[in-house]
Amino acid sequence: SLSGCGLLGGDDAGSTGTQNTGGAVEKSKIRVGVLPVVDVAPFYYALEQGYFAKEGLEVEPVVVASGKASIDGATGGDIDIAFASYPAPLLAQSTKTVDFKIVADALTAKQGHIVVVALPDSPLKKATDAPGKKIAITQRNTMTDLAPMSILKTEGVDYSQVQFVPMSFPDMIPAMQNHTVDGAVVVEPWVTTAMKKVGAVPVFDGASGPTAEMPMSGYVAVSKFTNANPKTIAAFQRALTKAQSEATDRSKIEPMFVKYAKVDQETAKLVTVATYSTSLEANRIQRVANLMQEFDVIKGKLDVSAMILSPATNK
Amino acid sequence: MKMLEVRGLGHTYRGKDGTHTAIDGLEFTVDPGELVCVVGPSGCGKSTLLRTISGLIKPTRGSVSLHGNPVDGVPSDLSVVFQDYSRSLFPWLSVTKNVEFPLRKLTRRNRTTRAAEALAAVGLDGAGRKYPWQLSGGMQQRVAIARALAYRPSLLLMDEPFASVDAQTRFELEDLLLRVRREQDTTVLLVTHDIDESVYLGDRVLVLSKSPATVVADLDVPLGQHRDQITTRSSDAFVDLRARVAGLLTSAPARVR
Amino acid sequence: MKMLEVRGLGHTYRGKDGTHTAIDGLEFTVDPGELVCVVGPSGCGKSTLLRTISGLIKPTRGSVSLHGNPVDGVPSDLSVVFQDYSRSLFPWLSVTKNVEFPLRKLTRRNRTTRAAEALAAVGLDGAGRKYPWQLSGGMQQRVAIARALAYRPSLLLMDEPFASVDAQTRFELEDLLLRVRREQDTTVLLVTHDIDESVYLGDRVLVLSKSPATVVADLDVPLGQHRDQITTRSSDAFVDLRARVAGLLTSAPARVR
Amino acid sequence: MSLIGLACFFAVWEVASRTDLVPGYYLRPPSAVLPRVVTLLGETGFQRALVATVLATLIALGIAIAVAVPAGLVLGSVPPVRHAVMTLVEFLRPIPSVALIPLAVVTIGTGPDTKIVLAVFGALWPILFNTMYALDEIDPLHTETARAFGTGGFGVLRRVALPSAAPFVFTGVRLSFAIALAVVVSTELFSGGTVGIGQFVLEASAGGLNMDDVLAGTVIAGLVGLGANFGLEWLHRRLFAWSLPRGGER
Amino acid sequence: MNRLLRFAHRWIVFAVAVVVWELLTRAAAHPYFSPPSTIAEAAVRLWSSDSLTEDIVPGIGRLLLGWAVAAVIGVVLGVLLGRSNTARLALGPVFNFLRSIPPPLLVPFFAATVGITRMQLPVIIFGAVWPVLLNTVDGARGVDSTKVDTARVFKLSRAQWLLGVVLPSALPKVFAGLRLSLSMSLILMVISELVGSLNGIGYQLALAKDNYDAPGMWAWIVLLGVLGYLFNSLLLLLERRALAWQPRHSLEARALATGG
Ligand SMILES: Nc1ncnc2c1ncn2[C@@H]1O[C@H](COP(=O)(O)OP(=O)(O)OP(=O)(O)O)[C@@H](O)[C@H]1O
Ligand SMILES: Nc1ncnc2c1ncn2[C@@H]1O[C@H](COP(=O)(O)OP(=O)(O)OP(=O)(O)O)[C@@H](O)[C@H]1O
Ligand SMILES: [Mg+2]
Ligand SMILES: [Mg+2]
Repeated sequence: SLSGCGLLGGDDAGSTGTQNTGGAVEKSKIRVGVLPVVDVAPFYYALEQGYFAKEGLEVEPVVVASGKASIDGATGGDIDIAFASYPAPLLAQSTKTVDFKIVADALTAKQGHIVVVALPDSPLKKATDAPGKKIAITQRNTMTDLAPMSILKTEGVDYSQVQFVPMSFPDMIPAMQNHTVDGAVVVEPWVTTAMKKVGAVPVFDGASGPTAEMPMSGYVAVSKFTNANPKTIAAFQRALTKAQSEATDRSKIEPMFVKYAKVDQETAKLVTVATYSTSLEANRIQRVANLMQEFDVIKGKLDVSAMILSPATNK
Repeated sequence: MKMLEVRGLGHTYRGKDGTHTAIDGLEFTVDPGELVCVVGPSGCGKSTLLRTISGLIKPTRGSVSLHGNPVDGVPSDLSVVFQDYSRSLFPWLSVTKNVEFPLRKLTRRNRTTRAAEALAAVGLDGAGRKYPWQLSGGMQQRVAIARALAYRPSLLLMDEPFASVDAQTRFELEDLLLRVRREQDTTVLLVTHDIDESVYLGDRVLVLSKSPATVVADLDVPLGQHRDQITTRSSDAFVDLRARVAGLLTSAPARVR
Repeated sequence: MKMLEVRGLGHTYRGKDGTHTAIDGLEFTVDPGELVCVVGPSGCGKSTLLRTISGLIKPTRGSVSLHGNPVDGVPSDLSVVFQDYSRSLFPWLSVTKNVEFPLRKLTRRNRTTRAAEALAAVGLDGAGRKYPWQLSGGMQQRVAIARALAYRPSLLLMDEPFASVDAQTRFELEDLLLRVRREQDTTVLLVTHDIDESVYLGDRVLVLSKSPATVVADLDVPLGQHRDQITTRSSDAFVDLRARVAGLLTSAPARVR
Repeated sequence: MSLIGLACFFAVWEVASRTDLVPGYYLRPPSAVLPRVVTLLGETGFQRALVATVLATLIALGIAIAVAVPAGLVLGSVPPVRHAVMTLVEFLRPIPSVALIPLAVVTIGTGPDTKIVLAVFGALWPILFNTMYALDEIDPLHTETARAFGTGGFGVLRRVALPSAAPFVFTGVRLSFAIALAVVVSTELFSGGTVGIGQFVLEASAGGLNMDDVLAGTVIAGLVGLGANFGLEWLHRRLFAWSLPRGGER
Repeated sequence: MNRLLRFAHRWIVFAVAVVVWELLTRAAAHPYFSPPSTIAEAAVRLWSSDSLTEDIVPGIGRLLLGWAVAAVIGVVLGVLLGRSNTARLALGPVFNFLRSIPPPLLVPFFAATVGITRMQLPVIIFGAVWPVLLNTVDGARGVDSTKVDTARVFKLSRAQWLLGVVLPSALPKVFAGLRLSLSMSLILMVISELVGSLNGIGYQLALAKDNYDAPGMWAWIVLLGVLGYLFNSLLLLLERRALAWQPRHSLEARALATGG
């Protein structure tokens, strides 16, 4: 195939680790779909520290554009383990598009990680102003609209009257400035950037009340892959968990933000670091499914526990 | 066996705004090796006749046979010098390449010699590497003639081939044509507006009526095989015939006011 | 005042693969109302001469003046019949529209009459609504002539304008040109390959040498204003002049083998 | 001379981002972007991305030419085939490559094949259409001449139709290059997975207002197209000198 | 009867393609590739009157307006660039530079100038102008030299020269550009609705895609095909009128071309 051409694919970019322990895992070379976001900082840390290599894995990070693309890659078998924001794989599971297993939890929101912001001169000052306003989000049916809707609903605000306008994070800032939107739902490091660059102020936090401590993202794989490669998965889980647990140390994780999420040095110092989970619990992730169900994104019931492939059950 | 048999040939052009019958009920034959000149008023259908004979358009009535076989599609061994010579040359090919164009069955070497010979014969030795649009009108016309001759066809159709060259060159080209015909035994059907030329060149002269063209007269030219620009043209038989052809042509009512 | 003055005129075409000097050091003048015929071997530079006079190409040497003013750009009140007549007609316009096209300064009504008259004069009354590509070669050439005449220029340049029409039509068009010239006092410069025609039409005949063209002879034609196809052509003066022009032309070495 | 226009363009941009007309931190001025372009071109990581994108574009263009020119010749010269196939073609044409990205990713994968296939799909049409229209414009006398000299249908296609259509086909190729480049970069941007300018921009815009990098990537894409166009125009002048305008300048 | 045959001739390949697609997708049962019958059901559901007024009509309005503006700009600039060496030298590089920038990378420019929610129309115009422009330049440059000379000799007015000579000679090529631009406008309409838009076919397409609603996504894609086919047919009618003078449209030429 054409991808055999090194110049085209640049496939030697970033592959690390050759200390193969030999025969321990079913598949030692795996491709992991990741996004340039802060959620995957521990993954890169593990990669740089050689944690995967120690487990006998040769991990190739494939930087994709969105969780959806990551999921598509996993569905097609091109990517073995896909990082994604939870809504995408849960939605895919609910439509029976493909059978996913969640192999690791990545990031859990805490206060200040996902925030609805607006400029000081915007008519959007508090949650109750939201109806009729234009608010920038990344895409429909992601945490950026589900979380604020949930909060608005709890506060009794008519969330259906909010106009959610999809665009990318960088575009949200000038969009607020030239008043094409009244506010934006941003996730770190964009919360910090928006405040620093144009003096945006928080309107309400997206990880509070019903969405406090909400799981944001995780790593998934199709069941066909997990069934065939249980040891590979376990090895991945061990290496990642090690890195996740070390991620509480800011000095270890900040350089990853700069290097892989392209956050500039000063912003990196200021960003709110959310919780990098070290365990995989069905009941926590079930909250995301329930949230999606509540807003009719998922039709019918989705049992997340069937999707969990925790290190414990996988041993 | 006749080389060419034209029987009840008629063609009607159809357009959105009506039809136009260009030729109607043409009847004549040409023997192998014969050189027949066709004369007739402007717009009477001479080019149309050549197009039907070469199989480029399908006549609406009647038939054309070559060697007894009805023409259906373009016959092989045929070459044509189109009236619109400048448009019939390929602008993306040099002069030499234009002449070589039909000679693809020859080896590369033969092709080059054949083209060079033909170009030299029409007096264009030096122009081979130029492009058609770098040539004067008369030079372009001579390229078209060279191309037709280099092909060495058994049937050569020429539509006013010498219209754009000067008198002197014209004489030389006429003699070239006679020589080629003699040496290669080519059958030639040549449309011309020059009455003198039709008599000088032809074994026969076919006079067509005005549109729709029919054959008004089919005159034998008893001037023998060997002709010469000075003696032949001053012979009595020549002057006589010329007058007869002119008379037949002018008898058609004048159209220019 | 001379209508047209050509002084030391030369033109060299430049191409990627060398240059070609088409004309060199041409010198002649034309009086108002004069009809001058230009003859010369094929490819000697006659069309190039007409192009420089009409300001379409800038000569590399020498100058052209009209009414004493040096030509820079296309002079007004000029019309040209191009040698490449079929390409000079606009295929998207009907024949009538083609003739009317340059007459923009006239009212719609006058334009229509002018075009209809011109078309009738060249014998194309019926063809006005056709498109150029629906006409025969000779008919297209006559459309180009009609267009040039309908424009009523004070200087008319014609490049082998009668090459594609039959002898009878040619005579009629020649007489048409003489009449128009007389009635409208047009100055005409006409390139032709027909020696008889040059003598029959011209007040003067300009004989050019082969490429690069220079003026070999500038002959007066003492045949008077009123000419007639039969009597003029059989007059001694005519036969004499014809022979002289032919002699001047053939003295150039033959190039066709 | 030919760079004056471009200089003016950058000057307008500079002035716009220096004044309050547009947010200067977002639409960075060329004085900030162009130096970044230069440094980027010196970085091996970026060079790799640039080469990957350009190579994918060229491969896609090559495939598109290889498919569209013969197809255009057939569709343009055999009306029954044209009538039968054009309905389907007209249906397919307006489908955006971007909409097909997920389908391509699940079937072909995230590798370079995906962007090449999608770019071919986008780049086919200008070449196909220009070939077909160029055939309609062939001087009928050229075809007749070739046929009169015993050239068969295929010979006429190859020896007359192709050369006389070539200059306009070439214009189609110039259009298609830009489209192929756009699709390749968009696929990198919307799907990711392979290195390239698109992915570079994707990463640059992920973490902060790295607009210098984003715009530098944009400018480089434009420069790639500009360079390709110069090359193609040069080729055009060399190959098709016969078709260039002659004589009358007006 | 003849009409029926012609109709069959035009649609047979299309019909076969649909049937093959149906059989293939039924056999493969891939979650992303829906059979036409399922797509048809989704289409009936989705192209309801609601989305007709909210998504389809506004998008089409922008599409047609954008295309028309692009066509006018393309033809005018194309003629200018085609006939003036100065203009071509000065503007050519800028246009070739701009032309090569992938539309998604232009979002920052449009977002900074016209605003991200209002950029749909400019994006369509910006992207659709190039095929018309380049093809017009080609056509305008290619005016036969004898015709250029003819126009100069007869001292045609500027308008006559441009409208009466350059434009008609370039027209066949312009039409090739117009047809390319039309489908390009449709594509750009979709792309421009992916960000900063609250409705439109592109918005709905992206939504269906993100929701793993494969039949829905296909239904929107099919709608694009239908629209493209319809607009193209209308444009062809216009073209046939505008180019009626061409020999190829004559009955004679058509008979010749079909081997008659
Ligand atoms: N494509 C066409 N469509 C319609 N009518 C045509 C077409 N070609 C030729 N004609 C008509 O057919 C008649 C004969 O044309 P043709 O070209 O055969 O004449 P010709 O004898 O060669 O004339 P000339 O000596 O002027 O070249 C003319 O009246 C012309 O108008
Ligand atoms: N565009 C051009 N580029 C280069 N050379 C040219 C060009 N046009 C004409 N020539 C050359 O200039 C010379 C004169 O050409 P021109 O057309 O003026 O001849 P002419 O006297 O009109 O010939 P004819 O009687 O055959 O029409 C020819 O040798 C020709 O090859
Ligand atoms: Mg004829
Ligand atoms: Mg000439």
